[in-house]
Amino acid sequence: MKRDMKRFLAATMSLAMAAALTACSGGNTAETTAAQTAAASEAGDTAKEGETAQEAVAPEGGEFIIGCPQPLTGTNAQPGECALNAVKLAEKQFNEQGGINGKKVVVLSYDDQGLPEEAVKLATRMLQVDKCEAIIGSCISSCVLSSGKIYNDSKIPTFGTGTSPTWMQQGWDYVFRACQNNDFALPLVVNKWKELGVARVATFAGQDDAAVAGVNTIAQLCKEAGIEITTSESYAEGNTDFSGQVAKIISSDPQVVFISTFGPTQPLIAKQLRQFGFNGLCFTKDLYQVDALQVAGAASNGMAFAYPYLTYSSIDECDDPFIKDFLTAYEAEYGVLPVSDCAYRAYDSMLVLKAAAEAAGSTDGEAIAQAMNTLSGIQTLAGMQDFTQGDGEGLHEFNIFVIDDEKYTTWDKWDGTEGYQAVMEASGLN
Amino acid sequence: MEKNKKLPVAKIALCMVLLALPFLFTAVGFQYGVLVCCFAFLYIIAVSGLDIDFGYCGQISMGHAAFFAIGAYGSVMLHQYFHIPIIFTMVIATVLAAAVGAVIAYPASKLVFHFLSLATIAFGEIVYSLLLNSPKGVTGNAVGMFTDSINLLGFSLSSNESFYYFGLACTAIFLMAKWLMVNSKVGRAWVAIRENPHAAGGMGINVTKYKVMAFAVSAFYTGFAGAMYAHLVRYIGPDTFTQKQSVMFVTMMLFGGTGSILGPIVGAVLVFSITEGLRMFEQYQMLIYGALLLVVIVALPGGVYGEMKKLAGKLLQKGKGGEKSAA
Amino acid sequence: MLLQILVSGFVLGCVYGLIALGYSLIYKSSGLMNFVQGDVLTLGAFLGYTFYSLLGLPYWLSLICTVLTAFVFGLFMEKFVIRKLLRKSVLAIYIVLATIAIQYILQNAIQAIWSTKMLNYPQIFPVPSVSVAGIMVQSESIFCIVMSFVCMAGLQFFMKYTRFGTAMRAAAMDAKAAQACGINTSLSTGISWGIAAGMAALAGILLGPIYGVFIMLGSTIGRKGFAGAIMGGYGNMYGAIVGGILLGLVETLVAGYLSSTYKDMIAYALLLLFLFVKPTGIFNERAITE
Amino acid sequence: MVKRVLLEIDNLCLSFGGLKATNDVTMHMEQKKINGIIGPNGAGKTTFFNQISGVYKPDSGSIVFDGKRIDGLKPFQINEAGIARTYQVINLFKKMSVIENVMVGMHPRLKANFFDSLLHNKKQKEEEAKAREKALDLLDFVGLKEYAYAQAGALSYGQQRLLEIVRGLASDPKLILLDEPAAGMNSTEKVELNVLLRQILERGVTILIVEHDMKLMMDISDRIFVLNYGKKLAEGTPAEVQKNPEVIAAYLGGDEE
Repeated sequence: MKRDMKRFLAATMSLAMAAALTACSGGNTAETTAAQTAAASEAGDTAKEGETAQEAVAPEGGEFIIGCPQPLTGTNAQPGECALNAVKLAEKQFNEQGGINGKKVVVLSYDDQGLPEEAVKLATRMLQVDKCEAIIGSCISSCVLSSGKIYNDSKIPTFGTGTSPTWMQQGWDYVFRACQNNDFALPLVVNKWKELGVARVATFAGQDDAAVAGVNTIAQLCKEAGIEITTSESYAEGNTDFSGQVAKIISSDPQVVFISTFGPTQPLIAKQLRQFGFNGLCFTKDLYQVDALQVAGAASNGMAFAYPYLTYSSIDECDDPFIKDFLTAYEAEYGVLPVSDCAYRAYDSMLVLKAAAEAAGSTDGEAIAQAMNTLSGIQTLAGMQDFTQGDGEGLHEFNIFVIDDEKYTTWDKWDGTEGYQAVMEASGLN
Repeated sequence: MEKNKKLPVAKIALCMVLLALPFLFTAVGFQYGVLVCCFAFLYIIAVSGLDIDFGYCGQISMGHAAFFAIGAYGSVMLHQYFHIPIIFTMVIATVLAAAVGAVIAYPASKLVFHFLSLATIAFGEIVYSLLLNSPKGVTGNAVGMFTDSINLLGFSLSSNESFYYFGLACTAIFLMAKWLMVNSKVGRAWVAIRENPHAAGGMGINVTKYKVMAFAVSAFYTGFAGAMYAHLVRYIGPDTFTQKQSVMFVTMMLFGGTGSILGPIVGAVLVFSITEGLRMFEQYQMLIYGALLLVVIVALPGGVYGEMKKLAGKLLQKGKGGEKSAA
Repeated sequence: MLLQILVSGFVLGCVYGLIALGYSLIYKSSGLMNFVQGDVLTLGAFLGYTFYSLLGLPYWLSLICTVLTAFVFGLFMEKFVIRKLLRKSVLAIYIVLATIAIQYILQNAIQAIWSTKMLNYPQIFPVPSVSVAGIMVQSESIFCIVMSFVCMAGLQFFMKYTRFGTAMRAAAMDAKAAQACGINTSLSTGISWGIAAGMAALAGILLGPIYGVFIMLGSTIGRKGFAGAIMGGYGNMYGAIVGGILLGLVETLVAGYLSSTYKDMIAYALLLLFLFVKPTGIFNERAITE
Repeated sequence: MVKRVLLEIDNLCLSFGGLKATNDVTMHMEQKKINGIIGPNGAGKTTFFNQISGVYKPDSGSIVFDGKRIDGLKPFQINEAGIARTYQVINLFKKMSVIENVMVGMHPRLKANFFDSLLHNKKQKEEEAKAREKALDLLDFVGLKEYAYAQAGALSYGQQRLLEIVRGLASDPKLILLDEPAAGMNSTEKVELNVLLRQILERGVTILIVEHDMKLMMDISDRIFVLNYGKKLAEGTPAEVQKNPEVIAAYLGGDEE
């Protein structure tokens, strides 16, 4: 009889726990959210927000709840985590300066696992249960795309932190972007190719939304510029060996290879390209991350990208004072520097949101949306953001960076150096 | 088979609660619960279908997300490209899923456990990569596709409450159909095949035909659940139909207990509410889910409902005591 | 270019083969299926990184430590989960579900312990890459090929000729009969799960330097390894390597010549073809007839 | 009553990799008779048996049942043709109830198709009720009626044997193949078996038994065929077979050659 009792207990225990979990997670109203965010944030979080707010200017009335859905598990956990940390950092800093329009900023974080279905479920949950008033959206474009409509219909200002153009072409007035739009950056890249007299380009892309959109834009721009796309290869997520694709790319004899990937695949493709004998110029869609630089080592030389900012392995490498302050605050808070640029994208979104709310004088969704179109000259990590063009995008020009001797430099500094000659030679351009 | 002499009072009470649930939720201010119920309904239908294939007929399938996808994409694409009203596209897509299920089931019917599970995994992966890189981008590839909600006789089911009642009705119909099938000659043939395929053949049961039938019926159930999902979420992308989803279906079925009507219901509701409930742990969400799953499997190998049933059976046995149990 | 593809396809195939060995070993010695191989590979890569880069042990020592740790992990997994379920004579699918649960735990525990950053192995061999018939191949890849064949031969010898190996095969054929002639079946299944985990971790530490170490390193390779095991003949050690190499070559050739977008699809279609036409695989292995 | 041959087996051959399990066997079995096949262990009785029930496909030769060729058909087709069987190792559906086991036996005779079963329409309901009633009669026939709703696996060994026979009878076969029904039975149970077989005969079902218990076969069978090393050694009434020198030699181990 004892064994049966144990089994009966186990069954009722799991039933009771499931019910408790659903009830408390679903039913949590605003008050418990503070406790919930405290419980959920990493051990590295400093003292309770309550105390620090007291010493500085205490925000008088009410709360401004910001939802932050990011991929915290799965293949894209790394960028998701960096974005979440940056938003939490902004929350702490804003609350020390009296919050936004006198309201205490409260950030609720969610894990959409990088899946569009989860993003949609979270959207309903954030709006109906936790009553979020603004969203610093997912860095996975397909998640922003799937949930954007729900936020837009409920008039909630949303800042997507993905770089694909698709979710800004849906005509949603409440969805904005305070980071790079590939469709703005890639023309610079193709212009540079025209400058260098490039005639043959090969592309290599992932199969996610942002990667596919990047390759399509490049193909379109190259057609206009009369540059021939020798071959366009792709890979399935989770694959690590690209020898088949790389061999095909090399045999199509391109001068430049455009790599439209995300996360851990960048160093793999760099290493395999170099190992198979292509030492020419390569351009990546997004930032070539600092940890990719460490993994690929010398194979990263000759990788260029058009991007608003860089990630650093140490603070003194960075020369921009505004970014330096952010990095010092980030390191003080989490003990490590952000590896993925998604931290910058999310932090900038918070800065722009704060500026818009203060310009509108209220945290109401519609007011913020109206105020957004009047914003210009907002100082962010990516430089001055200007939303007056009315397309909901803050950044329109970027500079081109290159990796030379396993360190970041700008294209102008790199031009004419002997590393430059070697790469140009390998690409058959001089 | 369950004895169907359930107390009528309990049944009526249950119906009343289910019908009133959306109002209770909105009253308590927990409208999110209505959406959770809508998802629970479609998972119940999908898992009940899978249970017919495994719980009754003994054929494992680790690739049922493929039929979930055929139902979803079939309905959305038919509506988008051929402008057929949604209720019909859902039915056509479901029949399509069942047809594909039957086609894949025929060669798979002679495969046994390990090989069958790998065959279904491979089929699931093939469908997933077709969705991701469809010829001429007809499935919207990585971008996915938007669609509208169901309009039933001119009445649009866009709000969660209205979808709730549609889901409740569909679940009732599908569960009733499963009960009818299972308590008939077909059901007995399936269970015979599960128990001992060799002897079932000897008893005049065309094992291949019934295996293909079980697989097709389960593909029909999961296909319809996919169509419901598409018009509930109104956006579908390939990432939803990965092998992780197939494993979720199997977990729900086994968590509840196989080979019964109530098992998959308990499993679907429990697993879904646990994953929703664990959401507050964010990055440790899947870690805790894995640990919880392991504890329950080791403690309750027959599944939550399965073990409860066994336990209740034993208590009944002891209670009656005197009844002349088989020598 | 063809030579380039053949060489790298062969290297990839050996990696799949090493994983396939683990699947076939577990199937041959316990008739079970284990979904954790891919993630144990990731665990091996991270463990190897910790021993080699963080603790600074020499490569061969960190290799041994990684394999031993994984071996112990395999033993514990079998002892505390699989055997408990086997003793409850539960449906085989519940054991598979248990391995899936372990898979979730492992994946997220690795992420919690080692964080989501991508880690890198410093150079292991003095000579970065060697030219094989004019093709530059990374020396770590060659080491990986050698180890795959060493494992295959070692395992085949162990299973066929040693007393313990035969005991394992007997345990899988008919546990009750094996117990009747004094074989401690639970120990033998435990050892087989341990060896399989050890080999997956070995593949992990071998792949670390080639592909870098990140959370999702092992998941796809694990599934492909399973496919390789079946194609070669599920339960046959030679079949595991040959099946793995066949899959690796086909994949790379398809990516090079046909279309890289449908590479995985064609690989899985080939697997389906094998399953439907010749489930016993190239080596016609009937390890355990159901 | 004219002697009608129900089952004609001519020059049946089947070899497993060189070993001739069935070596050119010809047998004609009369209707409404108890035919017995005996032979020492390893004589190929069960292999021969399995070729009739479709488990193995013979290499050559023909099996004609009730005027129709059935060699090479799948087991379920042979069952539909009217041949039921039991198994040497009990092959019941353990987790199903006793009555369900019997109703599964009726499977080929039930006309309801998938949609009838789905709708539980009138035709299906009637057929189910009739089938359930018939199953209860059959169970009563062997005295297992009170265990109708117990699990088949819970029955005793002897009861499971009887259930397997009744399950075979459920599809109203013309011929029932019994594979060593007396295995593990004590003497009183064997007497009961003899009575049961006679009753089955009265229901118009021809019986073919494979058994190596000489004494039982002698007083049960009407006609006996002797197999040895896959060849038909002798055929005849029990009395004739007992006197046949080759049979005695085969059994006492004094092989010729």
